[in-house]
Amino acid sequence: MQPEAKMTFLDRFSAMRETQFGAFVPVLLALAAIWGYFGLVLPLIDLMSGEADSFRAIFLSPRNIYNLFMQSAVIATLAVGITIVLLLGDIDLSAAATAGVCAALLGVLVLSGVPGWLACIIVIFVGIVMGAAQGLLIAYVGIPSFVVTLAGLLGYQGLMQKILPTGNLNVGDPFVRGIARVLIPDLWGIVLGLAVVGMFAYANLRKQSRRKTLGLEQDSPLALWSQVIAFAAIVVAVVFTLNAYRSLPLLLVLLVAITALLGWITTSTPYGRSLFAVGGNPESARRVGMKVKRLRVSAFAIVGFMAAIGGIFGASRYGSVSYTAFAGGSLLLEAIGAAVIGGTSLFGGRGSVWNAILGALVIGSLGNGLDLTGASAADKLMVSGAILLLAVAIDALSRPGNGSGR
Amino acid sequence: MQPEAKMTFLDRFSAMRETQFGAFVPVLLALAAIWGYFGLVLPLIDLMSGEADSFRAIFLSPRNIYNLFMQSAVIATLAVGITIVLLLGDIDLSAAATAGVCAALLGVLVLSGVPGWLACIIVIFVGIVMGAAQGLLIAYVGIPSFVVTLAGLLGYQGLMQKILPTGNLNVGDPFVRGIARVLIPDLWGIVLGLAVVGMFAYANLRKQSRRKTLGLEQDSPLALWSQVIAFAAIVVAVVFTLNAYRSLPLLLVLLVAITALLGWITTSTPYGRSLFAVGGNPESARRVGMKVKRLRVSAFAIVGFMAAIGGIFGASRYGSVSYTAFAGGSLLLEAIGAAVIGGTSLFGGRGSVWNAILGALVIGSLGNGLDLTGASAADKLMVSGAILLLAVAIDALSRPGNGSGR
Amino acid sequence: MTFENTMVGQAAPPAHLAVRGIQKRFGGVHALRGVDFEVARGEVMALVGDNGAGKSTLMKVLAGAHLADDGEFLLDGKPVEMSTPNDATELGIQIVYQDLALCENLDVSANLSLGAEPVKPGWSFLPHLLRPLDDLEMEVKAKKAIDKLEVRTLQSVRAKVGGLSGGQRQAIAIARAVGTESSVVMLDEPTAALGVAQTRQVLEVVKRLRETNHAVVYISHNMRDIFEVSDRITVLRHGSNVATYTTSDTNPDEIVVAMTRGLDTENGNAA
Amino acid sequence: MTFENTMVGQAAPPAHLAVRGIQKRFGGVHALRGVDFEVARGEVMALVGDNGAGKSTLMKVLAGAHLADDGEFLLDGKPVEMSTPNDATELGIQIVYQDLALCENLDVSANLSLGAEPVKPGWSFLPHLLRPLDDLEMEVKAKKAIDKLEVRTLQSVRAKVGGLSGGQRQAIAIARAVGTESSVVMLDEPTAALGVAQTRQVLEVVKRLRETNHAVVYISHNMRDIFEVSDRITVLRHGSNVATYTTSDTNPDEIVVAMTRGLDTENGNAA
Amino acid sequence: EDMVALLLPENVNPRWEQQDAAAFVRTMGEIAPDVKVEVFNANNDTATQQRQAEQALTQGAKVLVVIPIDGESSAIIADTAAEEGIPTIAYDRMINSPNTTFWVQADLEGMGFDQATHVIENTKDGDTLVMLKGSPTDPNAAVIHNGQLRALTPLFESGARVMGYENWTQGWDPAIARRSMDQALTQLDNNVQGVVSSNDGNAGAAIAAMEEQGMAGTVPVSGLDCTVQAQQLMLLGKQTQCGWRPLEDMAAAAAQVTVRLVSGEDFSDLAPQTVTNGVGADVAYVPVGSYSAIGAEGVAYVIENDASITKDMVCQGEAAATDFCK
Ligand SMILES: Nc1ncnc2c1ncn2[C@@H]1O[C@H](COP(=O)(O)OP(=O)(O)OP(=O)(O)O)[C@@H](O)[C@H]1O
Ligand SMILES: Nc1ncnc2c1ncn2[C@@H]1O[C@H](COP(=O)(O)OP(=O)(O)OP(=O)(O)O)[C@@H](O)[C@H]1O
Ligand SMILES: O[C@@H]1[C@@H](O)[C@H](O)OC[C@H]1O
Ligand SMILES: [Mg+2]
Ligand SMILES: [Mg+2]
Repeated sequence: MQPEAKMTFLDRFSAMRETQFGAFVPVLLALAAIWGYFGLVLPLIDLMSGEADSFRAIFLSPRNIYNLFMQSAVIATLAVGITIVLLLGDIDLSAAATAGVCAALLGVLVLSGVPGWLACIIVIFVGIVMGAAQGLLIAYVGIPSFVVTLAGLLGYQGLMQKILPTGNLNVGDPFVRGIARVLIPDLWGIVLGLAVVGMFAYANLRKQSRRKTLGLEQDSPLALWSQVIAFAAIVVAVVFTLNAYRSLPLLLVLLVAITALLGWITTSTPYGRSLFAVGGNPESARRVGMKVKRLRVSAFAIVGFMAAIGGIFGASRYGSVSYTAFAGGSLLLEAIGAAVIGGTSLFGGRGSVWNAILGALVIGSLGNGLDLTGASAADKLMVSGAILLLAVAIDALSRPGNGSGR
Repeated sequence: MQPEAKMTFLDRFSAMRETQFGAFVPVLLALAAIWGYFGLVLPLIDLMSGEADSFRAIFLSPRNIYNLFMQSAVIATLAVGITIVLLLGDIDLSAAATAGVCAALLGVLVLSGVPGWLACIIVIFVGIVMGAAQGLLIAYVGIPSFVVTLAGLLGYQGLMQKILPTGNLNVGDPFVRGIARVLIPDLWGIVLGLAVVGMFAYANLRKQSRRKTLGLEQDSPLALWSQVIAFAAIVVAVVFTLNAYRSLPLLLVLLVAITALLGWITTSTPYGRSLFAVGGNPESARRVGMKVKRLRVSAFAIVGFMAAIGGIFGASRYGSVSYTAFAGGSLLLEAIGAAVIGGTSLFGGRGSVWNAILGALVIGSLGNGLDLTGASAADKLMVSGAILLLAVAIDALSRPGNGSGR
Repeated sequence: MTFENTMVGQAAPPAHLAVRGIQKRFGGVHALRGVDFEVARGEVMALVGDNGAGKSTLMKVLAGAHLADDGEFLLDGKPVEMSTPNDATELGIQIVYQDLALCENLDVSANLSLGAEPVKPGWSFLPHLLRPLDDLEMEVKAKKAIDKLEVRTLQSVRAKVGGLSGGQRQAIAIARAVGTESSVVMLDEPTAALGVAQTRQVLEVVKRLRETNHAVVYISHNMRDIFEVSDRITVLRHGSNVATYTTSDTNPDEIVVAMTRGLDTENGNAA
Repeated sequence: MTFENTMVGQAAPPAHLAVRGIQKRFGGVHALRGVDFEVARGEVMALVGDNGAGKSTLMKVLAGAHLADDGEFLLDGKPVEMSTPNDATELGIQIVYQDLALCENLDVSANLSLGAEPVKPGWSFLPHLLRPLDDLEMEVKAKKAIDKLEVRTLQSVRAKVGGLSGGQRQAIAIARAVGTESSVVMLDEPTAALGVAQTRQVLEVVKRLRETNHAVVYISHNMRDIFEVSDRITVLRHGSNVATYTTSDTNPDEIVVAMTRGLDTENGNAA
Repeated sequence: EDMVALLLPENVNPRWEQQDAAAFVRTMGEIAPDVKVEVFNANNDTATQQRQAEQALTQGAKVLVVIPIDGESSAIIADTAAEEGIPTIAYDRMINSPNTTFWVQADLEGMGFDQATHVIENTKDGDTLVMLKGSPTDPNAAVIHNGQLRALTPLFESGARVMGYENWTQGWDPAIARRSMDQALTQLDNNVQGVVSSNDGNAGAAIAAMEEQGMAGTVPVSGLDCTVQAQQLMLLGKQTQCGWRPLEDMAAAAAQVTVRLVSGEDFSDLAPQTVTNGVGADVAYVPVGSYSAIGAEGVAYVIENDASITKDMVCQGEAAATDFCK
């Protein structure tokens, strides 16, 4: 209706950021910066300073990428869960401890002879109950989530120690260990990847054609196709890289599948819509009749669910359950950090579970990359702080008119 | 103008909660509940179950109260600082690590012969710079404070390790050690206490009389006097209790003095007003011409300042600097938790530094009280989670129409 | 009581929604002091009063958004429970809040369907909350609703509400309330931010609601609009009823006097 | 240009604040497309246009709250910098925002002095930001301002703004802007939520501002108010100037047509 | 009724709660039944440990038996106790304070040497080794490392062994050790022939990492403590060595000294030796023996000599299928 004036490149760029796809830009930029640094810049410096005799891009080697994915998997699992409550404007400090309790329980159960699959189901159920219990207190008693989950953190840490008096426990059960060990045969991995890409493309094109039929505004074909192509490129790159080392590990497939499910729920169901509505304006959501309290409880139940999955993944990958790996360690802050780095707002109403996975990769890359250098522990910590800052600053600086720092 | 209908007791109670004084109600209730449990209920149970042969109210003994105050002092110092940025709607995850760096630097400086007082000044300056640096990135680059201070946490942990290669260091300097050791002579303590009470009463009464002169609505004399009497009772009780064991420790006097200064700044200066304004509605604050970015930087500088003070207090009390006591331990979550339990909102615009101190006492009381019972580490953790929950729930449940859990 | 006393002229139609003796306090503020109010099907009841008289509070109580401290709710003469917004929705009550109650982080079409999102058919094995949203349907619906209100500057129903102008937002809030199946529609100063043409459309919508036998409550400070659309006028003052007038029997001046100074007999009437 | 072309009747007074060629984009939305605007001292310039025409955006640009993508600012003919709200305050520009820009967590008196808090005398050794607030002075000031606007339902200036009615809030925003030393006052739909009496008071305030030689910009959708207070009327449509009229030379119908359909010659004028 | 307090550092290493505390409490019950023992655990937080010491003193503890988190920041515990005339025993880890009354420990330097020697003996010239060191704040970790270096430095210098990767493990956290090992394997492209691990927690983490590469069982891995988990891994051939100390004896020695201190008696007959700690103070000291357990034979020795560990405990899970258990 209005004559559209020509848009400059910058306008286009900032308009693109406003699309669904644009929400990935910041964290992808950060990830690219970190990978570039560890994968290209550092080896180059080593080469030129004579420290290395050849250009060794170990960081970007398929093997290290495989490691990196596996190392980030537990953080990512928790981060995906935490994202759900962050959308509501709540926080969960007990997620890592919940994961710990679940892992410990899993270890004890399989040790006492419960079959692995049954133990996993029990543990998932326990995780859901643990999360929902906190949600009940938050929603119905009205205590701030920070306080409830801080108490939960203490209580669940204690519970974990109770279950695990020795501080650690080997987990040998083949079913449990299998989750991290089983590999999808190369060919099947490729088929799976292509199927996912195909479905993505089909869904997008179908939607576009339905929009046309209904007379709705169309996405620009450029945006549409670049989205499909970018998606395909990422999927194919991941599958082939992992195949180049071993194959797609079952654990990653599960993580992606669960995230896809949660991603779909958060963006494409009335339930997900209400998460965003409550996060954006709880009072409005209440007034249009959303059951805000139940929603809150269910969101915490989902965190509990994801924490249980994280516990299972952790037990599977570490081959053991230890207090420090979950409750005592830095897992909690890393998981919340991953969600926030992914662009999810602590104030609620903005975020995405996919970004949480990317955020977890950012955090995971720091430790992974620095451990490949021979730096001292102190230097590693300092450098990781600096890299993290630089990586997230790139986006902030490239954004026209920077925000409030929230 | 309007005929005022009679108010029920409940109305009065909920109206009271809306006054300045009312903000203390929840955390005081929580504290009272915890002290009642450890000080009265537990010993009674012990007595009746025959575990103890006499009613031993160790928890409420002057000696233990003294310990409790000293044990909570570092948490309180950090919590007071963190409250300042929470008011803005920001968060600081690096406060404990900053305190660690300052403490480590202090240790190294006095070891190398720098006089204690000079080292303290240097360290305070360093703390301020460390805080302000993060503030600059948050305000001017526009990265969320959670991410910047997470990076700060990593970086400062590394820095601390760098300064303290073995992770720990004894601090023997008499000036530094003196802060936790020097006691205010009993009589002077009483004089100081009475002086503070007198000033408080004078200020309140004067304000009331000025209100009258200016024709402004008056606070009810009941509210006024109960406020003055409650204040006097608390001050006198604290001074006499501490005198009954040893005396007022200099460290506590310093902590209260600094908190009073910050309390005054936050509630009674244009600077403090703008903290609340920005926290309540950053865009409105910006539009009325508040220099939001500078404010943010200065708020983080204050956290840095308080972190440095916390570092000095810690070094003095622990007689040493260790990585785990600051950066590696639970200090960070405890300090933020103290602020939030004190009633400060993570969403900005609501809170008080005094409440942070009370919140720190809540947290400190859990560990202190449970360590007096003979429970196992696991049980202690579990019980502390449960007590914390119950204590904060009391207020939530007594509030008519409970909130959204934020 | 004031209420019946001032029912002059023709007999009042049978009330569809009625409340009696509503009390509401906020801490020390006594916002509603025993208010009676009613509205019949097929009529537009205007609710007027000075700023802070308690109009919006009464609306929110009627919509279940505030819990009344005291008072009685009747729907078609039968007592009903009204303690959550859900109760109101289920009784067929829709409302445009003065503060609009939109979610700024969501787009126009999402806001228009908020709380009543359409889902794709054929997923009935899933609970309703987990069925796939029909977002294209939502967009179509939003486009139609916005067009009806003549908001021509809104480029896309996929724009976030946070970036919209005051009038555009108000139009969305109105479209949401009138676009939903209901028997009572309440509008709290719906045209405050609207332009001339959009205001016209809203008044048309209100008239159409009356024709389709809805009970409509209309709050406004604009006497012209009120006299154009309303059948009866309830006047509130300081949280109490002043009187209820039949529009055709009164005039703006009388209403303004009632709003600002009350009736002469008021002293005896305040609850 | 449209602007001069339609300057009919008497010659325009010399502009106090003027802008030329203002451009403003929000992502894909082109909200202002080269707008010219001016206001002289001692005159009330009305700014009208349909919902979403760009009135509020122009206001925010004039107040430094939005940074214009392009355009020129002139104060008394001299180019000035206007990139932050501070710049505007320092140039003596005060504004009532359509969304009010209040802090709900603060009380009425704090909001009334927001950003210009009075401090107690005699602490000049401290930087201004750290001097003790004179909160009693703030309360006195607030009480006076509220009384002037006849908001009689507000019980206490120590009530938090979060609990106030729509009209009470708007009154506070107006009181804040007009209570501050200034040469330009801009009001964005200031009476939208106000009652009849309060609206009267605001119109009086506007007239008083004109008498005290302020330059006043007045945005409203209410033609009656506009024709009552304004000297000239600038019409915006789709982010472009339509024309500027002298109020005494035009009539509401002409303005409404200009707002909704533009001038007949418009096609050639859009920037 | 007298009371003494035992302050544990963490529960990452199972020995503290499971073995040391259990043995200490049991011995105390045998030799001084009226003395109550309160056990605290600081979860690796020095501020918490200080608080626990204060609380113990508030309750009237007559002796503090402390396993510090680190050697320096525990000084305040001994000093505070001394101000009230209460003696402090450093158990396993030294407290660098002039007020440390007594210390009990084995020859850890030698145990480190044994760990390295074991790995050296099971590798050949030119092989690449990984060193997973202990917690940088634990004074024992440095001592162990020094012993390892006594054996390894000459070989590193001559090129007989190559130092492929080394890392400290803050708080003895196996999760940190795990990532170190992952990265070592990646960086060295699995070219690792031996792992000198400072304790069993690190060894377990290293083995889990190597299992993923199909290397577990082909590479010698050292350890310390001979935890049940470690012994199972030894039976499975994945861990090949662990240093064992008679924790029962250590706890008993500490208990005997504690009882003497409670009653204010002299204990010099129990502790004929002294060592000089980090602040130059002479501390009465009882050395205990140690044993380098290797393979199934080592497991048999430990089970025989360690009363707290039975064959049933070890023969569980996968280990139950090994020859040793059948
Ligand atoms: N949440 C609340 N907390 C405290 N006071 C409130 C709250 N909501 C309303 N009030 C008070 O109740 C009174 C009635 O407010 P209400 O919003 O109903 O007025 P109104 O008639 O809608 O006025 P307006 O025309 O300005 O919209 C006012 O004095 C207001 O300050
Ligand atoms: N922050 C923003 N982000 C995106 N678009 C915006 C933003 N602010 C305004 N717009 C768009 O710019 C256009 C002009 O908005 P503006 O608020 O200036 O209209 P207005 O003339 O004040 O309308 P009203 O009468 O409804 O208040 C609208 O289409 C609006 O959607
Ligand atoms: O037994 C070991 C102990 O001596 C050391 O101090 O900490 C780690 C333990 O494994
Ligand atoms: Mg209202
Ligand atoms: Mg506008």
